[in-house]
Amino acid sequence: MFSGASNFVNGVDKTFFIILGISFFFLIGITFTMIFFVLKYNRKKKIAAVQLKDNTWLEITWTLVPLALVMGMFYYGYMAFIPTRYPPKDAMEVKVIARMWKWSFEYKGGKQSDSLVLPVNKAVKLNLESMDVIHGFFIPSFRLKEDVVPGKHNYTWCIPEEIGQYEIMCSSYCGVRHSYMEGQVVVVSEDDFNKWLAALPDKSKETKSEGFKILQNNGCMGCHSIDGSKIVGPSFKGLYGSTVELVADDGTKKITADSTYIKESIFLPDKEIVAGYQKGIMKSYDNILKKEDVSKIIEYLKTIK
Amino acid sequence: MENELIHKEETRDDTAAKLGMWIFIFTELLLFGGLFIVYSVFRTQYSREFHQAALELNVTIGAFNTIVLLISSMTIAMALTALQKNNKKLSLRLIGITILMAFVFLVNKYFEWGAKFHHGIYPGSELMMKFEHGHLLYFSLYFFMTGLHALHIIAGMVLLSVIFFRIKKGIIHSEKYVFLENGALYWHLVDLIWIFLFPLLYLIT
Amino acid sequence: MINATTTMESVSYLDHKGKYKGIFAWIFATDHKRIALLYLYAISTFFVIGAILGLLMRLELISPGQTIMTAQTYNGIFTVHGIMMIFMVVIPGLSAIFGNFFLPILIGAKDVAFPRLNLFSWYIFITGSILAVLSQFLRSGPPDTGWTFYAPYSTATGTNVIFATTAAFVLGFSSILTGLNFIVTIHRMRAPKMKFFSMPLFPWSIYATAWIQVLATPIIAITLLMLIAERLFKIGFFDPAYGGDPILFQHMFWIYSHPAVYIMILPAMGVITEIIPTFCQRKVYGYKAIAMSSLAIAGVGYLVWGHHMFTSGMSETARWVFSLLTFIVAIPSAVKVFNWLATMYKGSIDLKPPLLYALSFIFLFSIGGLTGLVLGSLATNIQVHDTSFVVAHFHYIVFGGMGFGFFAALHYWFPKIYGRMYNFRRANIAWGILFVGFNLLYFPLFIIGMQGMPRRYYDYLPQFQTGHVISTIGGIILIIGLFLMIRNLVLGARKGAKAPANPWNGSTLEWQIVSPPPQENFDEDPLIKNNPYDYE
Amino acid sequence: MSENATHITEYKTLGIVLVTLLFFTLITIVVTSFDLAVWNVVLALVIAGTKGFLVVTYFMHIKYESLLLKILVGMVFFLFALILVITFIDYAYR
Repeated sequence: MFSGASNFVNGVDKTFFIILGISFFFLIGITFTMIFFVLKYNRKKKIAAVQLKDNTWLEITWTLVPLALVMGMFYYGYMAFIPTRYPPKDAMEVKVIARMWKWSFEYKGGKQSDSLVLPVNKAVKLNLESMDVIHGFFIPSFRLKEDVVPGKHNYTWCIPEEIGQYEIMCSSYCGVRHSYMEGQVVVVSEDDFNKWLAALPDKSKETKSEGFKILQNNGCMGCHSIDGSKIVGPSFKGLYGSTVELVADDGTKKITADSTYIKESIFLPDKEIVAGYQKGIMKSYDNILKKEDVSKIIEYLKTIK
Repeated sequence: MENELIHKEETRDDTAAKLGMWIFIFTELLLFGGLFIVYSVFRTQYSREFHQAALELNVTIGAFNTIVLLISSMTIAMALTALQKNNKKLSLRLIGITILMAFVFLVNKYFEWGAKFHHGIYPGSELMMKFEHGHLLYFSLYFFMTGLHALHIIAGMVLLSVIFFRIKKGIIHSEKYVFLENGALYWHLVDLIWIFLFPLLYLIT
Repeated sequence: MINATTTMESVSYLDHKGKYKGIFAWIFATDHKRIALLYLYAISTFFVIGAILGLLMRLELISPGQTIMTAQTYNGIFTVHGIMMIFMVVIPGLSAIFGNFFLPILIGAKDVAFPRLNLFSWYIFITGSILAVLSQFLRSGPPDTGWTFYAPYSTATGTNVIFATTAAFVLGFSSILTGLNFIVTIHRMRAPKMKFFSMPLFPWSIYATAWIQVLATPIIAITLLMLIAERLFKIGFFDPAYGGDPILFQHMFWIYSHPAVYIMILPAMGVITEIIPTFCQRKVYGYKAIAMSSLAIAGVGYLVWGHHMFTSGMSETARWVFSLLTFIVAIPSAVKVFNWLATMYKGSIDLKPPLLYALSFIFLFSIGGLTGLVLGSLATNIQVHDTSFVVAHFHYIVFGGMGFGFFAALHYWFPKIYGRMYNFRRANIAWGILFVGFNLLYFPLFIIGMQGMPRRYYDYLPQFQTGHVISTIGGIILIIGLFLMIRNLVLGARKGAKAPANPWNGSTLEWQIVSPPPQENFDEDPLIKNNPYDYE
Repeated sequence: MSENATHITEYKTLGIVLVTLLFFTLITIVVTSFDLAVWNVVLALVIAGTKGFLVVTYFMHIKYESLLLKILVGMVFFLFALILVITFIDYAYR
């Protein structure tokens, strides 16, 4: 918490200190009073208990004083919070795309990047879009957090104030690789930013096969790599035509991965599981993918050997 | 156990039983209340689609069912009055009519749902998946709300049948009628919910 | 105990001979005290299982990367830990065990209003629990949604969500029926001379709790039903692919689940309010203020659910309204703490194990409550929402609060329940280990949470490791303390010295009857005082 | 809350209530068949509320029950209204 790099850090940290300060005061007060009473009025001293009458004024005081204090806390929290909701009109806009389990960032003109590069001291508005489930866009060093909700246009904004590299994390639980859904914010000078943006390859113009796009849009790459590495599910690389060992309820068997196998794996993922992997992680894409989509996927899989 | 029975007889407390039933009714009201929250949220978001989708429901069937339920609500209230006045025969008859009305309601519902199913409109159907969002949500709400309500009708029928036979056997009688009173309360609840479901689903077009 | 005479005076409820023998005398019992013990044994079992699952998670987190389990297993474990601890331990915990046992006695009644319904709710509870456990072993694998079942993850995941939600649904029923029973009991079964304002304060807190159980649980019931229908039929309420709204699910979920936190903590506050006057021999300070603050917490507690959703993208207006209401709900809790302290003032304080637990409750609950202010404030919430700060805050409230309140109740009423006493020295040692372990376990999580350690993380950045290591060591110490405490109590129940009727010189009704209480609680009409805590 | 002194509702009262309810049902159907924009919803709900009030008061005997029960019924409806309003503080200001 004690390193900060955006325009919200001051307000948020001030609220932290006010609330934590008052809290410590009360905690220490309560604890010491308790210990003091236990020592002073201990039964071992054989002093009889004194019965006291309720004092209405005392009751009212210790209701109203905390009330005033928490209203103060509310006020500071409110004042530090409100600016986080109103980005300036001229802020640069970046689209944050969250999918299981990867962040990507789309700049003006459709250029996409895996890390969020920002110019220092310039306001940026981040439009949050989710492709699948709820994610949480969280940059601790910026005191910035907003959920990325599918079907809902959430946003947040900030002005990065220190050049450097900071962590982006996913704060809202999103499945098996939730804790690996991390990214980087890189804050650079404005010149460096312009150079970087100009050099960023425009992937949207590249012609990728349709099958690849379908896989990407449905978040398949979160679990299945195309370079042979094992993530959550088996890799796609060299899958088509290879021999796969399957575990079902009635023992294991070996089959060749053909189109029928791939179709079944997409529509009935829990029927048979590749040896060494877990059941219940993949949902069925029945009703989500059309038959044509699946054929396109198979065509694409044939190409990555 | 025998001891216990005597002990229970001693502490028989009709007010407690009634209070318990009312608290149970509160929970039922809030159960449907949750659905009404969902309904109102989607209605404000998709008011145009709800408008159009509601036109596809048959107001006549809905209105008929409303009348059926209102009458049954009165007959069960009268059954209680009859029993309190020690007119067992009339009370039994009135409960019989109430159960019959409930049955008529369900038959009606069966035909209404059946017609929808026949057109391929049912939860999860291929046709419904192709609907626009507001349209789909309207029908999902329609099936969910009326379905849950129909389950309550069935539960009410079972409860009233039990009461019917208990009155016949003389377990419930003019001095000890709190069971009938509670059964009637439950039946009025079912009616009460329908009073709100009817305009929300059938009329606001 | 075995040679209990059958003379007029008091056959204890433990020895009472009814129609059934052996285990059937328990599982068919309609006596509120026996049902309370049925709950006690079931809930304790679930608590121990839940605690072990918690320890497994801590062990996994002792180092970054895979330590003892895969990510999917970890997700399954924190889900079942949550479902078990929330729905099967802390929500029924105090009200079903001690509410059942002592509510009727404290108001001078012979039983609850509907004894058979009471037994029936125990059966529903067990059915729900079995379903929850079954969900772990069925074919598609343990649910991995977290206990919050957030859509659309819960509508999409391939794991066994339907069983788990059905379990929560069934458990909710049990909770409703128990609450209903208690409300009617308090309204209709009080001893003739006992007015509402001469009831002890534990019944007051149970009363407030029962209203929450009755009026909030239906909302979660319908929400879970919709979630199940969503998975089965794609009705689309919560899935944006069909026009639904995931935020609506969160609203519906927290409309219940926030008040549910008060279902957990209010009875614990009631227990503390019983223990402090007894061990200080003082009339409770501000009786009416404490009674009314229970109702205030229950009432305002309905209206603050949105503070779980400050970062979900709610409207700004909703965010500040919920923040304001959240700060207001802190006041009645503060009032209670001040009244407890004032009750100790000029008392004659006897630091026996129950009071030790009660005072540590006040300490831990204060930490939990005060960190709640950090979470309730909009600006700071942005930083700590969904981090381990929340985990720590929640456990300080629910384990430090409800858990220690539960242990306090157990040590306080133990001699009344079993008619035997546990060993004080061992109880004190177990308390010390528990207390140290607890703080070591959860305090570091506040710090790494503020630094940005998200919750429900299986793996983490290396800078958080120190905090996690301390926390895991705390977890191990806590489990040792827990084991020592349970062992001491079990030994006490089986071989402890016979306890007198009123070992603590308490003033409320349960101490006026023999230990353990007779079948019908009161052999003669109890003496009702105007103020239940009258020591003069 | 005197024990076992229950009010017996006369057949005639119940009959009158039923006729009123049926009359209101007719009115809603007629009224909502005109397009009055938002007022359709408001009118339909007001009429439904009135009908509900009649059912609770006469069929469910709330009129003759203890003050406690009257307060509780009021409280439940009030609580529900409050929850609905607060939910809409989110949806109305988005």
